[in-house]
Order: sequence, then C-alpha cells, then structure tokens
Amino acid sequence: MRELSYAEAIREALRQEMQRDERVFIIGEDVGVYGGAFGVTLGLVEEFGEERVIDTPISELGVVGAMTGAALVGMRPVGEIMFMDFITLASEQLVNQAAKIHFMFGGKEKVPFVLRTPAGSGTGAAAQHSQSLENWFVHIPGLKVVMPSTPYDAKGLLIASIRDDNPVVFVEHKLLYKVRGPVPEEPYTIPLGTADVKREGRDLTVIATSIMVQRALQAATLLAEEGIEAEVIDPRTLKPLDKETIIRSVIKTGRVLIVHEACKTGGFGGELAAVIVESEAFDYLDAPVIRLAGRDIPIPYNRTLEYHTVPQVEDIVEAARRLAQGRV
Amino acid sequence: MRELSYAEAIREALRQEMQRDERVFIIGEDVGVYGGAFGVTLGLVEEFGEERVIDTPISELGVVGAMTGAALVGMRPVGEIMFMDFITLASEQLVNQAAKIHFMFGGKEKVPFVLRTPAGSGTGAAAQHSQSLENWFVHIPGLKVVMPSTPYDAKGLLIASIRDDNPVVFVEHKLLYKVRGPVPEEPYTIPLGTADVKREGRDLTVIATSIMVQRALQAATLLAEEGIEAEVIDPRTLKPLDKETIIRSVIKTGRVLIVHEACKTGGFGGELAAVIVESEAFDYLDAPVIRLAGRDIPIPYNRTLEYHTVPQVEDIVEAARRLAQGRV
Amino acid sequence: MANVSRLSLGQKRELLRQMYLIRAFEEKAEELYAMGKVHGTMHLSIGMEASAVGAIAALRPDDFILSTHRGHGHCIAKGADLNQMMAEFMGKETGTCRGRGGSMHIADPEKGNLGANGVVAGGIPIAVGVGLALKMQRRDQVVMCFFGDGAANTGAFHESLNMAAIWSLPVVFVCENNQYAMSFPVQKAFRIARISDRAAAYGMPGVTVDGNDILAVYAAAKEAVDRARAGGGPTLIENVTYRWRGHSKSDAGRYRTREEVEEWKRKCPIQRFRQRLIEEGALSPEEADRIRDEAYAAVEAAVAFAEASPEPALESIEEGVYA
Amino acid sequence: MANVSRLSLGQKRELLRQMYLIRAFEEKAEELYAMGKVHGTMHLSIGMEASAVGAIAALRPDDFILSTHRGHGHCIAKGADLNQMMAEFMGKETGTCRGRGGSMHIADPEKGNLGANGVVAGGIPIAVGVGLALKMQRRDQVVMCFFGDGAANTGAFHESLNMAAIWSLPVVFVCENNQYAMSFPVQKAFRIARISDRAAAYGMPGVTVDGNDILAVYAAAKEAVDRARAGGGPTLIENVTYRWRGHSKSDAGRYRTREEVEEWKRKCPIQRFRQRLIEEGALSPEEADRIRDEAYAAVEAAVAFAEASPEPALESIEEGVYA
Ligand SMILES: Cc1ncc(C[n+]2csc(CCOP(=O)(O)OP(=O)(O)O)c2C)c(N)n1
Ligand SMILES: Cc1ncc(C[n+]2csc(CCOP(=O)(O)OP(=O)(O)O)c2C)c(N)n1
Ligand SMILES: [Mg+2]
Ligand SMILES: [Mg+2]
Repeated sequence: MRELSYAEAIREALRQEMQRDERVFIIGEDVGVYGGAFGVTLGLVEEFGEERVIDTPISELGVVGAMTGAALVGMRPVGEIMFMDFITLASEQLVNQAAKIHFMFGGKEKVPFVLRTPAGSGTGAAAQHSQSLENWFVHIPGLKVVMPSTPYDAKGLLIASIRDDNPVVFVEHKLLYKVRGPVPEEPYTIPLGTADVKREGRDLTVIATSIMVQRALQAATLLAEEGIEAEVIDPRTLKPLDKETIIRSVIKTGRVLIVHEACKTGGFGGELAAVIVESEAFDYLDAPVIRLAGRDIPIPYNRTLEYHTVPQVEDIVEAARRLAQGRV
Repeated sequence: MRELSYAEAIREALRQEMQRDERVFIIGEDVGVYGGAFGVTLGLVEEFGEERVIDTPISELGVVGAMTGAALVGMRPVGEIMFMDFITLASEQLVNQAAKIHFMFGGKEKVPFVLRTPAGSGTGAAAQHSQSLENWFVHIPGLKVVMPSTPYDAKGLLIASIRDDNPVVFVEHKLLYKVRGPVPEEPYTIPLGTADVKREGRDLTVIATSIMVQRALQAATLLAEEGIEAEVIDPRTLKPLDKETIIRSVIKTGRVLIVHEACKTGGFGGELAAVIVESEAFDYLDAPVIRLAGRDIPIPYNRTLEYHTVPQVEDIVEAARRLAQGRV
Repeated sequence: MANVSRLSLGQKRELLRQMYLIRAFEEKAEELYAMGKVHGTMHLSIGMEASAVGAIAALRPDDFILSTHRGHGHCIAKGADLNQMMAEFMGKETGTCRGRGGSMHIADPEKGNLGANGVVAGGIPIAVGVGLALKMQRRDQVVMCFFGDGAANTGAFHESLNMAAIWSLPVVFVCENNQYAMSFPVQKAFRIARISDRAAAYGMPGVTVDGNDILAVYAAAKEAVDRARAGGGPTLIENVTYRWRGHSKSDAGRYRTREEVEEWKRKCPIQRFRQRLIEEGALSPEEADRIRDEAYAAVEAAVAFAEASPEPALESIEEGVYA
Repeated sequence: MANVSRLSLGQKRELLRQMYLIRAFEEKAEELYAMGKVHGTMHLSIGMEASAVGAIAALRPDDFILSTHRGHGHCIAKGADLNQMMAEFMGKETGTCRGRGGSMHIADPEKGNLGANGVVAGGIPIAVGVGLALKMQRRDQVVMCFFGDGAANTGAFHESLNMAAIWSLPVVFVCENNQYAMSFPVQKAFRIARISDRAAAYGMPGVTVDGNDILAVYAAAKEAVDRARAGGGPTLIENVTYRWRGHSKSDAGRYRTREEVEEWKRKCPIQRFRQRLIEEGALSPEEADRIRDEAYAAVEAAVAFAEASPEPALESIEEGVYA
C-alpha cells in the first residue's frame, strides 16, 4: 500500500472530506498560505479558497466560539489550535459551551466540529509549547477525545471525527507528523471508541497513547529478543474508551504497563488504571498496575532534560522487564 | 470550641492573614461591598479598604494575570473566581504562566498566590455553574490544589496556602459554606500535603474529597449500624497528596471506595486508584477499587436529576455495603 | 427615525404586548421563586423590557439571537411558546430544553434563539460563528447578540467584535448597559463614557441609545440589522437602561441607593410607551389595560401548564450528552 | 521632542551599541541554529532593534519589562549579561534560567526583565499585576509591556488595557507592529489603520510612532514613562516596524514578497541612526565601526562562555518546580 506521513494522512482526510461535504471548512491561525505551524494544511487554501480555509487573528477563544456558532447553523468546522497549550485560552467555549449545548438544550441542537491540535514535547519548544492536556477533555462530558498514533489511524479517525455529530478534540503529536506508514487512498473511517491491538503478546499488556504507541512497539521488539512478549494496545480514542479490548487483554496477560507522555499525576493513566481495577480484570492481575508517564515537571528547554522528561523506548523496556519478572 | 461556618472560617483566615501581612490582598469580581457571590468576603472591604479588597471587571484572565504579576513583585494575592467553571477563562495564565514561572525562570522568581473558587452542584445553577474541575489543576506541575471539607480545615489550609510560596488553587464547595464546626480563634496552619483520617474503621477505606467527606461520614454512621466500620480519609490537599496515609489505610482494610463529586471519567479518582494499585497496598487489596463519582453528564437543571447526578449519602452506603460484602 | 414611523399600529401594540408579557413572566418568576417552586438562581430584566423587545422587533422570525443570563425578555420577544418556556423555568420535561437548562440556559432553537448563557459574554463568540456560517451559506439572515456592560470588558467581546468586523459578518451586537455588572458600576469598570465608543476600535459603527425608549431602540436596531443584511457588516449598539431588581436572588443591594432605583423606576419603559401610544391616540387606556391583563393571564396559563407537566424521568438522566 | 534633545552623546552611542549588540546576537543565534547547536525554535527581531532599544532607554534600571517570544532585543536592552543570555539560549546551566527556559522564555529578573513569553499576549496581564503592585507599594517604578500586532487581537490585551486604565496603573504598553502575526497581515487582522487608536476604547492616550526611528521611539516612550511614573496612568504606544527574517525557523515566507522585505531592509533602523549620528558629527564612521565590531566580539565571547558551560545535571531535572 502507498505510504504517507502522518501529516499527509491528516491533510488527505481534510481534503477528501472537504470535497465530499461542502459544510466542512477549516479555521485557525495561519492555516491558509502558511499551512499551519507544522504544514498540515499546506495547499488546502489554494484548492478550496479563503472562504473554506480561514485564517484568523490570534483569538483562540474566538475561534472555538466561531466553530460552535457555525456548527449550530449547519456547518462542520475543523479548527486548529496551533499548540495544545493554547487550548487553555479557548477552554471556556470548548467546555462550557460546545460540550454542553446538546445536553443543555434538551437535545435540540448539536455541535459537530473537530478541534485539531498538536501536543507533546521533543521539539525543544519548552514549557509553554509542549504540553499534553488530553485528560482535561476526557473529563468533560459532551466532548470526544481522539489521539491517533499512525498515519493510517490518523486518516480514518479524522474522517470519522468530522462525520461525528459531537465536538471532538483531535490530538496530534508533533513528532509523529513525519512518521510514514501505509494509508489507503480512498476515504475510510475508524469508528470512534475502538481500540487497536497493535501487537499481540502474552506476558504483559502495554497500553500506550499517541507517540508512546510507536515507542512501545519498538520496546516490544527489543523485549521479544529477551523472550518477553508484550501486547501493545492503542485505545486510539480516549473518549469514548474501548474498555472491552483493554480488559480482555489484561485478563489474558495479568500485567499492565500504562504509558503516556502527559504528566503522570492527574493524567489519563489514572483513568486507565481505575477502569482496569474496578473491572473483572482485577482478579486476574498478577502484579501492580504500573504507570510510566511524563514527569511532573514543566517541559524543560535543555535537550537532555527534555528527553528525560517523558518516557523513551529504553524506559518502556526497563519498566516492562521489571513488570514481567517472575512471569517469564 | 467556638463554632463557625465554613464561609466564616475562610473569612477569618483572610482577615487574620491580611492583618498579619500587608502583602496579602484580595482581588476578584464583586469581592468588595457585595462580598462575593456567596458572601465569603463580606465586610473585608470595610475593614481593609478598596486598595486591599479589589473589585475587578469581568476579566478572569486579567485577574489571574494581575495576581501573577503582583506576586512577582512581592505581593501575596488571594484571588476569587466566582464559579470554578470560569477558571476555564483564566487557565492560560494559571497553567502556562503562574504554574511554570518558577521552573522556567530557573528558580529565580516565585509566584505565591491563592486562587479561591467555589465548585460543585446542588444549588440548581445547572451546567455552567456547577463543575468540579480540580483534577485539571492536579495535572499541572507547579500548582497545588487544596479542597477543604470542614470549617476547621478551611481556615488552617487557607492560612497555609497564603503562606505557601506557590500558586495554590483553593477549591471550596458551595454547599459547605453554611456548614458549621469548631474553629480556633487564633491563626493556625494545616501543612499542605497532610491527609486527615476523619473516622477510623477496619472494614473498608473511603477516600472522599470536599463535600463528599461530609457525606461519607454520614454514610459511615449508617454503615456502623449494620456493623460495617468504614475508615474515612480526607486527603485535604490533592496536590501534594499524602500517599502514605492513604496507603497505610488500604493496607489495613484491603478495600477501597473513592468518592468525589467531579465526573468520574478523567477525574481525581483515577489518580487515587492508580496511586493505590501501583503501591505496596496492591498486595493487600481484597476487592476491586471502586470509584463512586459524578455521572459523566453536565449538571442538569432539574432538581431531581441534579440530585442524582452526584453521589449522595445513600449511594455511598450502598456502594460501601457492596464492597464490604464477604468481609463483615 | 424613518423606520419608526413605518411601524403599523398593530406592530406597536405587539411591542407593548411583548413588554407586558416579559414583565408578567418575570414578576411571576420572582413569586414562584419566593414560593420555593423553582430552585437555582435567576436574573430578572424588569425595567429593561424595551431593550429586548425593541431590538428584536427589528429582526425577521428566521433571524437568530444569542441571549444572556438575563434572557427571559429576549426569549419572549423572539417568540417563545410561553408554556414551554415556563415549563423550562420550572425544570419540567415539557420545557424548551426538557428541564435540563433552566432559567440561565433557556434556548429555543426553533424560534432562532440559540440560548441564554450562564457565562458572561459566552454567547458573543458563538454569534460570530453563526454570522460566519450565514455568510458562507449566502443566506440573508442576521444574528443579534445581546450582552451586558460587564461583558464588554471580557476578552470574548474583544476577539469577537474584531473577527466580526474584519470579516464583515451579519452580526448586530447589542450591549444592554444597565449600569452595573453585579455590584460593579460602569463608572468604575470603564474609563470611557459610552461603551459604543469601543466600536471604533474595530472599525465598525457604534451608537448609544436611550434603552428605555423602545422606538429609539427599534430604530437603531433596524438600521444595524438592515446594514448587516445588506452585507454592510456588524454594528455595536449600546442600550442604556437599568435593572430594577437585584442582580440575582442573592443580591442585598449594598452597592446602590434606593433613590437611584426609584429614579429609574420613574423611567419605566412600559409606562412610557403605553403613555405615548395613548397620547398619540393609537390606543385607549382600556385597550392598553386589556393587553396587559391578557399578558398576565397568559403567564398564569403557562404556570398551570408547567405545573401540570411531568418532571423528567430519572431513567432519562444520562440521555442527550452526545448527539 | 524636547526629551530627545536631552540625550547626551554618550547615551546616543549607547543606543547604537545596544542595537548592534542585538543584531550581532541574533545573527549569531541564526548561525548557531543552522549549525544544529541549539534546538527548538526562535524568533528574531532583526530589523526591529530601534523599537526595543528606544523604548527601554526611557526606563530606569529598576523599572520592569514584560517581553515576548521575539524578546532577545528587549532582554539585551534591559541590560542582560550577554554570557548568561547566550548560555540560556544554548540551554546551559549557567544561563539566566539554568537552561530551563530557552529563547522563548528568557527572563532576567535581576535586571527587571520578567520574561519573554511563549504565549502571545501572555505577558500583558502580568504587566498589569506588576503595575498594580507597584502602585499598592507606593513605589515610583513603572512597567513596560511589549507585544506584537497579533497580540492586540487577543482577549488578554483587552482585559489588561482596561484594568490598567481604570486603576490608572504605571504601565506602558508597547505594541510592536511589524506588519504580520506569523503570516497574517495587519491589513486583514484589523479594520482600523492604527492599532494605537484602540487606546481610546480604554480612555488612555495612544500614539503611533515610526518604530525604525529610534529617537521617535524614545521620545514617545519617555513621555509615556514619565506620565506613568507621575501617576498619570497607562499609555498605548504603537511602534511601526518590520521583521526581516521569517516568523520563526520554520517560515517559508509564502505570505509576502521579496520586494517588500527588501524595501524594509532599506529602512534599517541601525543604519539610519548611525547615519544620523555621523551626519550630526556626533560620531565618526570609524567610531561607529568600532562600536559595531565590539558588539560582534562581545557576542563571540558569549558563545565561547556558553559553549564552555556545563549542561544542567540530569539529577537536577525535577528541581525548581515548587518554591
Ligand atoms: C465569565 C463569568 N464571570 C462571572 C460570572 C458571574 N456573573 C454573572 S452575571 C454577572 C454580571 C454581568 O454583568 P453584565 O454583563 O453587565 O450583565 P447584567 O447582569 O448587568 O445584565 C457576573 C459577574 C459569570 N456568569 N461569567
Ligand atoms: C496564544 C498563542 N497563540 C498562538 C501562538 C503561536 N504564535 C507564536 S508567535 C505568533 C504570531 C505573533 O504575532 P505578533 O503578536 O504580531 O508578534 P510577532 O511574532 O510579529 O513579533 C503566533 C500566532 C502563540 N504563541 N500563542
Ligand atoms: Mg450590567
Ligand atoms: Mg507582528
């Protein structure tokens, strides 16, 4: 199959949906001729014009409000917040308005939009351009939260998100944009709420999100050389969460390593751990559930410190090895 | 000992700290002659003047920015966000600036302030005035998060928070404001990071926050009549978290019920569950860790629906009873 | 004032009727609250009826509004079914929002009312989006966005007015300056005398109107609506008015004098318009009384409807979170 | 321009020196980046030096500034130790922020620089707080807050300017209008010709200045600083200028023409001031060259210092999160 980068896969999803449905449009800072800070929307303004690829002032709150209003009268906006850190500026509209309107209006209106945003560290952009705040939005009823880890998933999940009738926070990872992988040319959807077993294994379950899926897969290859077979599960959508797939795997392996980039404390790993231990999988656990996550510090600028702030392949290998002890 | 309401205890802490330290001042919407939406700051402007009890325009972002700037040049502001839902508007300054400045500046500056805000449902104020977003801020390194459940704790924790050199999010509960309890007259502090065993018990550990501590204590009384002895732990500060006290209790009882008002998914209960199952307490668990939390819905206006959206005493009794089965 | 003179007698009566309806609704709301029949909080616009009715009279039924926490008046003026509205106020399943929204979040999408809002200025960015979509869809509708003087100091106001201006969107911004944001008086909140002067910061027209003169309100709104519909972009209108009641039910009124309130009560927009119509010979006092009495009766009927309506079923509690 | 004439020859030379220092620092920064010796991103103010230097010249050493992502110039003009600053840029332990901040977050509190900011307009609300505290503490310092044209469309700008105005705080707001917010030109972002006109919305004075004329910048800043210090409240200054380089290192420049850039390069603020001083007879070309060469040499020395400096120790990674 043809290979695309993660950024190209996203762009293709946008282009195909805009071709299919004229209600879909793009809005955000520098999404037009600049192509967005990471070039994801490059070329789309040339194809669809300035009316459907709208550059905005630096007004994050205004942008999400504009998406909400447009969605209320029949459009299907896809917005971009240049860095996830700046969703903080738009969170009132996202959380109090977009997420709640369907419910508060007694089901009478809906707010279908996708808010794309790059998260994560690794680019040297330091504390205010590197955060992973996905669990904020997992916590908000009315929002869906999607976090693709591969080009294939990115395209299918984005198309599904655009066609979804709810506000979706679509979290991309900066370091994934250049990662390549097979992507079908025709449009396709991956239903929100379906996890993917990215690798099967019997010794432990690694549940990883976003770029950590890639790292977990690399770690699994290394672990296999030591005879440890890790099953790698990518929830793909944090909300709705495919609990069944996760629980099934834990019942099989009895050991769980959760890996995410976001700060450990208060992060999505806690949710995963709780879902597991309050389920029937509890009885099958042979070891404590381990979270390997970002340190509870702002992302430092220095390259070495930055590297060691979030889980790397070797950290996953080590944690998995320790967890699998006694098993293999 | 003299009794005060929770609101009075907070007011007394503010007054005593303002008397003691002229760097302390109050800022927020309608905190002056109006006394704040819940009357907490009533009378303080008369005592300390408009320079130290500052009414602001409706500019939440501006208020937290003003606190940050004032703190940088030696003041110790205590701000108020009228409803926790509106912290969403100020979260950029809180999360990207105040929380990170000490770290980003290599330790050279500090941002000592307290941001008080009422959270929670039960007043019929519906979806946009009833949220409990504490886990958002637990997730942010650099912030501390405090959630008192009694008048005594409120006073001691607030004084400790004002004297702390970091930005502290101080979450009050609207339904607690009128709750009365013993409060010493002299100023005192409760160190941030110390949980309180509000009731001892052997059969299960109930970890509850804010108003749920009150409900858990009522539930424990009812449970005791059935012969179930619940230990009720109030972390009091969610960050820093007193893990030792929690783990010690779980090792003793082997059963855990976590109770909070915030939506279950993505909430602080996940963090608590994870902390427990990744600790040595894992080996002592006799049953799945159970979270009893707010439903994953916006708070509905209708009184009955609102009531049933968050845990009530009877829900705690029932969950505890189920959990203790086989034990007692 | 060319527009105003074009109002027919029937239209003028309709304006009076709507103002009475709002007054009756809110007096009843206050009573129900006092009786413990509703919970939560509410924000009454008594004394400000001309602002809502006059401005919305300039709209077509298929135009949109975004309203505020003080939104009963807007909702009624935009044509709400009074029964459903009262049922919503009382949290019933038959309410416009199935009892999920309540006073602060009443929405009535069928009538183009995209919602009251519990967040100050929460509706302003949404209005921009509505305007953007209407323009993209090449529809000739407009959207009118209400907010208070306090809202004019929020970041949402600034970002939204600028976006509407640079894109020349069909949005009419109506600032209801009732002198206070809760306890904070405009004299302290602003260093400028007229909020409408802020329009210049965005390159849009701005106008300040006597918000208790319904015909003046209508005229300014009509001009702005016409401009927006014709593609001329947004306008900022400031209706200067006053709220008679406390900010909400928990307001002790410590920030203003009784005299000030009394002074404004003498400027009652309903009395003023009624008087004018009578003096013009457009209406007899008896006809005016009948209009008023019918309004109060309609509200009573709405209460009866609401009281007879069922509560939402507990089993339905988790419905409607996702579409 | 009374103020300007009061500048001594030594002061004028100092202004020229600072501008050269900034230019030298940023040219070096670009080079280091190209060599892979620094990571992350950076935003160069080449072509805008007069705005930083002229404005900050109006401050006392004990006054404060809040800077931006494009903040190297402000930092240098406020008196940064070049070695520490370069070390910070290169992420070293000896940096002003121990290598934790980097280009976008360089702060230098000892010199009154309360930080560059990775968030557009992030410093504006903080500046208001600094001003508020200075007023409460009855100190006679002032705070100067820099931001771009793009920042003037954020909610933070609006809320902050209003608060500074109503409380009459000692804050000088300096908008560096360099024609673009990333790719978004001011012609599209604003429907008004002069950003300083927004001052009127807050009841504060506003002035637009040729930001490439350092003496004009200084004069406007001096007037505003004097007013602020005297208790006269805030001012909004707009320095009209241009950035020669791309927005950041990932800018392909698709949104503007080469001709436009070339045209602005001919308006180089450094050349212009140098020429003026030479024409005035205040400086010989050789003296000017020496000032320039010393600046470039100082930057080289700073690089040597930074390169010789240690990285932060890995064990220290969790330090400094809490005070
Ligand atoms: C963002 C936000 N901040 C604070 C509040 C609390 N609050 C509700 S109404 C109000 C005053 C609003 O003043 P104004 O905009 O003038 O409208 P009015 O109430 O006078 O109609 C305040 C502060 C809120 N609902 N939303
Ligand atoms: C709140 C926020 N939104 C977006 C960005 C990304 N960004 C960084 S600089 C910039 C443009 C800023 O324009 P302007 O204020 O004119 O300053 P300039 O870069 O021209 O100096 C943008 C959009 C950001 N850093 N912060
Ligand atoms: Mg008002
Ligand atoms: Mg700019």
